[in-house]
Amino acid sequence: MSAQQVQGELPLALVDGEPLTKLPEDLYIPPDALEVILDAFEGPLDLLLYLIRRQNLDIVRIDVAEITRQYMGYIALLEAMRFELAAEYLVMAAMLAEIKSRALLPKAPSSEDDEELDPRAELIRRLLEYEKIKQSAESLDALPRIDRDFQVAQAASPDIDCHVSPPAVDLSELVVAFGELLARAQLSSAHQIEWEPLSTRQRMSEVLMKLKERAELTLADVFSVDEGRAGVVVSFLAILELVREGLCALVQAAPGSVIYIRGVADA
Amino acid sequence: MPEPDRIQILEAALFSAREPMSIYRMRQLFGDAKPPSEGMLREALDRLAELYADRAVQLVEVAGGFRFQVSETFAPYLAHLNDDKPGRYSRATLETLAMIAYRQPVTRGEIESVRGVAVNTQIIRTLEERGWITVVGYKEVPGRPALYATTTQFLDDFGLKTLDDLPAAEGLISAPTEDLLDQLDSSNE
Amino acid sequence: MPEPDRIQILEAALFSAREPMSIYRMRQLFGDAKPPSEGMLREALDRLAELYADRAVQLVEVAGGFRFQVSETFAPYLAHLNDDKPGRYSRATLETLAMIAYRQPVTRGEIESVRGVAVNTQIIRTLEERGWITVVGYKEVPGRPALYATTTQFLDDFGLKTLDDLPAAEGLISAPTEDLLDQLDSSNE
Repeated sequence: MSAQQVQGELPLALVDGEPLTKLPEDLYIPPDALEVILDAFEGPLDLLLYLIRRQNLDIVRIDVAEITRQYMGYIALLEAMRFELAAEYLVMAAMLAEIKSRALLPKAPSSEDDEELDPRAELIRRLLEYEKIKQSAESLDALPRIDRDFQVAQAASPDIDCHVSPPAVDLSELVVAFGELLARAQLSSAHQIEWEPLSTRQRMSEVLMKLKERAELTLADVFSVDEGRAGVVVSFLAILELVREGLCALVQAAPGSVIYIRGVADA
Repeated sequence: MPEPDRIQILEAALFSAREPMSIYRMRQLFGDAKPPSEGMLREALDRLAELYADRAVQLVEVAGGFRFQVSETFAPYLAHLNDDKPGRYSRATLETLAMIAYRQPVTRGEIESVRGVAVNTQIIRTLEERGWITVVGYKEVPGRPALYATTTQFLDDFGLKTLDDLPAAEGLISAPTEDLLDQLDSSNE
Repeated sequence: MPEPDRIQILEAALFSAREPMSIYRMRQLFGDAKPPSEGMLREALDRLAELYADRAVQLVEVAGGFRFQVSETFAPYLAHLNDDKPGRYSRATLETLAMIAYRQPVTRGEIESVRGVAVNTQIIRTLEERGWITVVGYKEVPGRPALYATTTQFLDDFGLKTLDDLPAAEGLISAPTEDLLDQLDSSNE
């Protein structure tokens, strides 16, 4: 409190050469905005930039003490609300605290061989650099982009083999790709999902493909005698799975009458 | 550029479309306000076809609607571009194909959730054009996403009789991973 | 139709191509006999561009070569049709892309040090799969981190001919920063 009052006597900052001695009323972000903060900011530099820009200040003229106070207040609020803070925010808090404490110390006689970086200058350099990237990201996004702002104009080609011959794929490549995918998925997912045997999934696709051609199928359309018992089981499982996933429906007019399989879209 | 006229709007749409465009779709171009009638559209299409009379692309009507197509005359020239060596499919394309082969019928969202990255439309298009995958239905969830499955041509091209002939990737992969974990565990002790 | 002229052959090829077509590829169109020189091709391309001056599609040159594209003017109309809207990119993704575009070749660590936050692996993969960035080498420092750069496709997709066409690149050169820091130093004394 007292620190803030002392701060109040001194010019907080210079705005276009004019000393600013009073804090603008809207300096704090309202608490209800905190819920979006972690999504809204791309890290501590982004948050600092926001705080600085709210005061319409040049980055090079920032009042570290004031910015530190606001930043800390922000972090404290976030922590109080039990947001899980990325470590980067805390590192920045420590850095700001260090700069602030240095500013309070009397300035040591400048020595030529003092190679140590002035942390305030370093912070300003990083802020300036980050702001440039932020702006260039915005201007990059503003450029007309393929498929979003303009389309490639294409016409159907004559029906000759005029396309570059498509790449050949070896079966082993496909298996390796899938294996890698699974290995990666295992790393990111805690639970293992049981999948239907492939023959069932193939049969599911076949039933769906048939349903594209015809609105409804009888069970006889799906079961094939020459596949034997195993084929019937596979077909049956496929239909059950499709019904479970809501991809088709079983319809029967009356008990004992023919059971139809219908695509859900047409049902 | 002044406000685009009806002919130009149709021209833009026809050149961006990957498939023939029906009159019904063309009417959608103009929003809900007051879409032009079929007669007005056909008139504009006639006019557009005239504009391209001397060009290398022609506006034609086919079964699914209208499209621009490059005249047959140019086939021999285009064939010269053919000599290129075939490229390779990206890892993303192979993984997408693998997901569809092993997990069909599957939506794009499901592929994305396993892969952890968005699936580019171009990848789906490439695989469709290659004749390896097709849309077999739509899932009854919000947005009604398309369900993809592999085709007979996929089986043929990979020398498979049924999907069951696909090597069991689960078995192949989990084993080495287990081994690694075992090794890791024992080295920790 | 009489024997097609050079302009029409280019027109046919450009409308059949999926990617921008380089002058080198255009020369291949004409077979081995006596392909037109680059100058002759550029002349024909100029003439072709004029023919389309009032049309809804325009001939443009980008990094990878020439292509016809539907002008932005029509985006609002086409939006009425578009069912799969191209995804928007997060700020984190755009900032990472900007870092790579403006500072290439650059390591992930360098991106992180400027952004002040860790760069998510998925962001890098998304950009790689989109074909916008690629690994061009490894930095000779401990850990040999990958060096990322943007691709020709990145330039093509953003309608640019070279990296110099990137907007406001001056702002990213470090000179102004130095000046400011000098000022700062002197004002402190």
